[in-house]
Amino acid sequence: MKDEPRVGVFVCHCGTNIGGVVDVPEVVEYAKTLPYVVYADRNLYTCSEEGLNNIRDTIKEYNLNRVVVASCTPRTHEPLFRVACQEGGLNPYLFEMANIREHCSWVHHDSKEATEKAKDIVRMAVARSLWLEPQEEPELEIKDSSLVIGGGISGLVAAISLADQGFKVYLVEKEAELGGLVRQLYKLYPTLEDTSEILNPHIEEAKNHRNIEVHTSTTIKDIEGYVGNFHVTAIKNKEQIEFDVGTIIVATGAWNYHPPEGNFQYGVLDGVMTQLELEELLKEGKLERPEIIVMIQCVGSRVGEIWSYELVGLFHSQATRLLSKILGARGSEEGWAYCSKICCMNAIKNAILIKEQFPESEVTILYQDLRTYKEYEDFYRRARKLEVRFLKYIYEIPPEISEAPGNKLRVSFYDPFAGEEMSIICDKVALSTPLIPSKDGILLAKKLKIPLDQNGFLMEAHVKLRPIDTQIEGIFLAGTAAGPKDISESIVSAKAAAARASILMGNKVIKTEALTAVVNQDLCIGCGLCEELCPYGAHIVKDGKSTVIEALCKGCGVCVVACPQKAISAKHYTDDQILAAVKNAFTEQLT
Amino acid sequence: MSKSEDTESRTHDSSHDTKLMHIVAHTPRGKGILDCIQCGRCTSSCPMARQTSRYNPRRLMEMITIGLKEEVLSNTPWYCLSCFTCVDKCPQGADVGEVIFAIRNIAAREGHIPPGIKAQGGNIIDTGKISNPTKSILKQRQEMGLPEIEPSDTEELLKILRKTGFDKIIGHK
Amino acid sequence: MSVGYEPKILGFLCNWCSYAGADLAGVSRFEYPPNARVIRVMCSGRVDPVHILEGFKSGADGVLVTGCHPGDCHYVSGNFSTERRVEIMKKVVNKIGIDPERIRLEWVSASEGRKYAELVKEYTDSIRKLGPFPLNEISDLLDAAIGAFGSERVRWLMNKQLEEIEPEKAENVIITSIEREIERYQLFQILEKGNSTVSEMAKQTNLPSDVIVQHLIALMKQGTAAITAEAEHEYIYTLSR
Amino acid sequence: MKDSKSVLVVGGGIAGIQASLDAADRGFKVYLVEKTPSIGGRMAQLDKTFPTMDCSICILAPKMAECYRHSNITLLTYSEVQDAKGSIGNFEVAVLKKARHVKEDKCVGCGICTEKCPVKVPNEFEMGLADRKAIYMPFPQAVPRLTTIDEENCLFFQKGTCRVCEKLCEAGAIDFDEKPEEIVLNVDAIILATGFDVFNPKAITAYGYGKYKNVITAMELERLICASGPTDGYILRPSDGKEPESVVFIQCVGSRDQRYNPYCSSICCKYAIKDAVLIREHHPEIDTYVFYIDLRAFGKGFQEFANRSKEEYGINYIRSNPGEIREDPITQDLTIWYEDTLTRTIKPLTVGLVVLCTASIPRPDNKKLSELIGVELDDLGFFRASHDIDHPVDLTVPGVYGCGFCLGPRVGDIPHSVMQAGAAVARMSEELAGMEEA
Repeated sequence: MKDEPRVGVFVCHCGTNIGGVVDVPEVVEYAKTLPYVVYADRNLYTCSEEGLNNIRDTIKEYNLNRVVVASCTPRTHEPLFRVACQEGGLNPYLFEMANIREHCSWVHHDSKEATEKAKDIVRMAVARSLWLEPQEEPELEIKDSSLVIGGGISGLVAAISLADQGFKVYLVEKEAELGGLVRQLYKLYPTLEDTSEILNPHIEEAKNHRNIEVHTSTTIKDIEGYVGNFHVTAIKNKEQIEFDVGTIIVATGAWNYHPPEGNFQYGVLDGVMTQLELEELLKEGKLERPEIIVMIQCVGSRVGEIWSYELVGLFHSQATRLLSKILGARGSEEGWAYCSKICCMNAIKNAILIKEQFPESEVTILYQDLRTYKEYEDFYRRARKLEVRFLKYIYEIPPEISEAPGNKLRVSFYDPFAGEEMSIICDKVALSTPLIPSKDGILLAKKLKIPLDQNGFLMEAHVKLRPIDTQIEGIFLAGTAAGPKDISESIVSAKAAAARASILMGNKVIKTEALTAVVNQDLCIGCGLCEELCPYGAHIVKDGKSTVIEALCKGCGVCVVACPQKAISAKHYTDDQILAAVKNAFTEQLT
Repeated sequence: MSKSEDTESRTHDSSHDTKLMHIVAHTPRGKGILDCIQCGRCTSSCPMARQTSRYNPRRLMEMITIGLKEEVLSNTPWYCLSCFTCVDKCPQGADVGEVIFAIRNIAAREGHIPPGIKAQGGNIIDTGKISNPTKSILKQRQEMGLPEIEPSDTEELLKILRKTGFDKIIGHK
Repeated sequence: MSVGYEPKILGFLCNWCSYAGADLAGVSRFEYPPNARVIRVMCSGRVDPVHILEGFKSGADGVLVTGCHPGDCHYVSGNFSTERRVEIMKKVVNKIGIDPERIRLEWVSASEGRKYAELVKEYTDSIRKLGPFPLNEISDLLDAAIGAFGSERVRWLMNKQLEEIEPEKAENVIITSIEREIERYQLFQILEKGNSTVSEMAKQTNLPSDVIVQHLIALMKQGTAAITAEAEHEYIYTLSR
Repeated sequence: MKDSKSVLVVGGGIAGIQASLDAADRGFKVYLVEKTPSIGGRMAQLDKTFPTMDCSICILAPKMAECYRHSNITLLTYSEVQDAKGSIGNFEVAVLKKARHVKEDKCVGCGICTEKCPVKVPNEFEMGLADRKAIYMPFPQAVPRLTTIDEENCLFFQKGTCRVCEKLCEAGAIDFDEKPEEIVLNVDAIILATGFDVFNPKAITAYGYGKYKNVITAMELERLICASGPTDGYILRPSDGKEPESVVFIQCVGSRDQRYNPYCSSICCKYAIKDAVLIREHHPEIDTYVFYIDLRAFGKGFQEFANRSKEEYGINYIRSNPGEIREDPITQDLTIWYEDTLTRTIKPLTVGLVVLCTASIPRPDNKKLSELIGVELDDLGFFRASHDIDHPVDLTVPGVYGCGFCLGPRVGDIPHSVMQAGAAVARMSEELAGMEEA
């Protein structure tokens, strides 16, 4: 305790909610007996205007430097009382709450027992309050420029959105051309527009936007810093370029899986190709006459691998394994457990294109489950009306492909709906292969300390409610880098990433967490355990000492408990503060 | 599930006719074949399918789709009672009962009418009734003092049947 | 068991799930016994083993730590750290004569008001059956454990991911090492009170003399203890200042 | 951007909440209009969210509280849009604030009034599986945390008697004389987030919903398995309050159906898997069956979750759309006739509880809003995007955007709704910035 504490205690009746069970006057009298308590009184509703004014005035009148309110849960009312303290001239972190409603009067019926417990709770709060220290919420400046990594549809859309909102954008693409994987597509479902009709205007807009600096044939070499102030080093045509940005949008996209040679006769028999290769033929007009075509879904996806969600967390140790899996994808037997989500619609799209061009063609789609979600169900129906044949195969008995006389292919499979084995003699077989994580995504994730999911896609900060944010503040995800998406979904995610980044940059400063960890530099030996444990990358060990990047720290305190030297403490949750409450939980040990 | 567990399975190679689906789809009553997504609601609610494993309307639709012409045009479609429960229940509007009429028509045209059905057709031409009372029933009626059954007036009916070639389709002499 | 004995429970509740769950128990008016005193921390990962042991020293008969369910942690993985620490602690305290049931880790989500109420009730009953914490009997050992769990070595062992060793083996190594550290703290405490000999220390701690000698050698290597005199065939050990 | 820009957000579910927070953080003055007494929407009713099994209200409640506290957000709950005119940059919207007869600045949310109110009404939040009073808090985590008097059921408004709540309220918050109030807002843009309704499966008579007590909808089950729901999370049959030996989920009830809703609702397969797993987790003795046509476990983590549900939790998956359900009048068990389309066998299955996974359908409010604001609806009754691929959150009137399920099932999950909310805010910021420049 640095200063002589002068504690004021305000006990709330909350109408009869507390007062009906707990003997409030008795608690007030008890509070008066506690050391350092210079004021204690009660209110009918402390949270009312009257109650709040009372706090404000009493702080001044009694020269209080600690305030304890014994009422309801801090989870709803702490912010309110903190404001009252601030208005009374007290740092809001010198306020402490004793929850004698949710944790006492509402759950205990015996008045005597509840009153005793309420006294204990007040004592614990007073004890803790003695050790409280003022805290500040530091402000951090945010540079109003952004780095967008990846020049595919997601990167383009995100960049243009930010640029339209007036922010400077550096758009970095490793290839010589913008457009990414989408460039290889012919038409887009469900509208069957030419890809170029959607893609080209975005490319042109990005190239000509006065707020966008496009860097093609450029790779990211290094990114240092943190939210608001990232320093980026990139290599453009062997030359090093550098710039500073406030936010980063990762739009590194995904790769299309190629089956290993021989798998489904891919690379062995002519006429066996991936769905994307078939689409390229369509695009180039190389399908010249009606043909018999069989499409096989889920080649390389939905492979029966099981994994547990409990493992979701820090996957960097697995990054190497995932990398080798991706890089070896062209030669390994492994596939992917997940559903790539877009392949059903994509196959249907190509089937429709073929049938519309050559109604005499025979197109058969072999599927496991047909996943034409949302209104795409209509798209499925449209294909059926065009007499595209849909047949199911089961996972355990995958279709087999062999040569047939006359330069044809035979696809043999088991149809569970009919209970018959059958085969189709055809001209071409298209294998619907999944979108898989890109190498660039994984390497970048390692660089930026963004965790990967089990499949190697970049992980969101929260899969439900923060699907665009990463665990690293100021870095956002757009498009398929985070998992398979179709064009429309990618555009939505890219716009959303732009929105999240624009919030930071638009506000120019952010208030960072006051309750961060602090390292005592004299005690730290730079062992690195904190750096290893921190889920946010907030600890950085440099020159044998760890420092906390306040902008990244969320104040969980995991590092505090781990530090072998006890060099780390958590603001507002110091050992002294917690132990004061512990020691006073059952008996008075205030001094 | 594996193949070996499935007793019904057979091997087809060139015996299937992939054109069948298109042919059926282009008949007036057969276009529902393209709507079927094999959900199984028709079979789940078909009164006949609960009686015999030989009849399964959903499977019949699949057989048309994969072109197992021989089986499709065999006895199977004639099990249908034409109650149209399947039509009422089908979520996709695939009109299964209608498709069954379509394949019966194709079967008839190609001469695949089961003898029993032909006999019924003959009865209609001869007497205006699908089936006629047996001798024992006639005897019972007599014993109970019921009047004799009057023959139906089939003149108008016969005109239609001849004009449409019904007698030729069923091979009536 | 003493008549009319009411167990005292100390609870550590994480702010995001468990404290909210306890709030919901209140909002829903689920009654439970008034035996628990709770401390709110931002994350169960902030609960230091030392806090738990200090709880016993301050009169708690049982300590309840609650956090978010696996996968729900507001801080991604804080509850996994807690789980590991509590698991190890329970095994260690068992060896020094504290029933591991006196430390309990449970997951309570913000929607599990009923579960929280039931938990407090059930845990209070369970501690009531165990009887009061034997504070007088093991107060020295408890102090040694508090020292040990605050020590550099134990904190390192409790938190470092030992990827090279199989998890089960690693846990054994960790638990044995912590036990050794507690023994060392016991000796340290004796020496803090004044000079002592191996046989005196053996009498006070019930540890075999060879174990004591090993610890003393280690303490001397660290420069923490030294031999300062000799008496009746024995050395006298002193704490180096 | 000038800090004077403002936006009206219609609908206080997760999409509307996220849009409000993003817009408010971006510097917009936000008016969030919600027609029920509390924000929270469908997500507040869910027990867990798939596939991570996060407790739904736990992750939602902090966002709700943030909306309440945000200095840029004005919450207008129990309010409805009455009229709208103008165009981007200058919309004039009239909002009717219904009389809740409880003063927002006085009510402390203690709930004493709800305890003593003598009128019991089926609780909408609990899908009618429990009762609430005529003065009520919609659910414990409601935001704003205050009660509302439901005039249609209140004894005072119906018969002129009672006023018990007024006598008991120590805070003096009850105000029987309160009148509805029309507020006119001037906003630069509008974001619609009206969410979805649940298809009433009574229409499909063969399944017996409404006739057989033990045939329930998935939304009802969601409340049954929720730890803070009417049965404290125990799976109990409505007919006798006993635990069923087996539970069946039937997919595509009213969706993928040309007669009702031709589209796929996108979420049902996934929540059925989740609910089946939850049931097996809590009650390993209950057998669970999922009847499906195509198991649509697409999206991040879902296929893996489906695999796990099968292999670790032993959920039985049957590929079939059953024909009919019959009730045993004595035991009230239910017999389902189905064909397993993969083995082509037709058989009955008798179970204790049937859960119908019903279609998610457009809210009727969409029609009114489309007329007031001039945005088009698609053939299904959802808001039409101005371009399916390129402008997925722009509606057909400039300055009006949509997010969440009111745009149609789309990807139909919470993360995508959250993304759409962000996208709507981005589009609004782009277009308003463009206007300022011009």
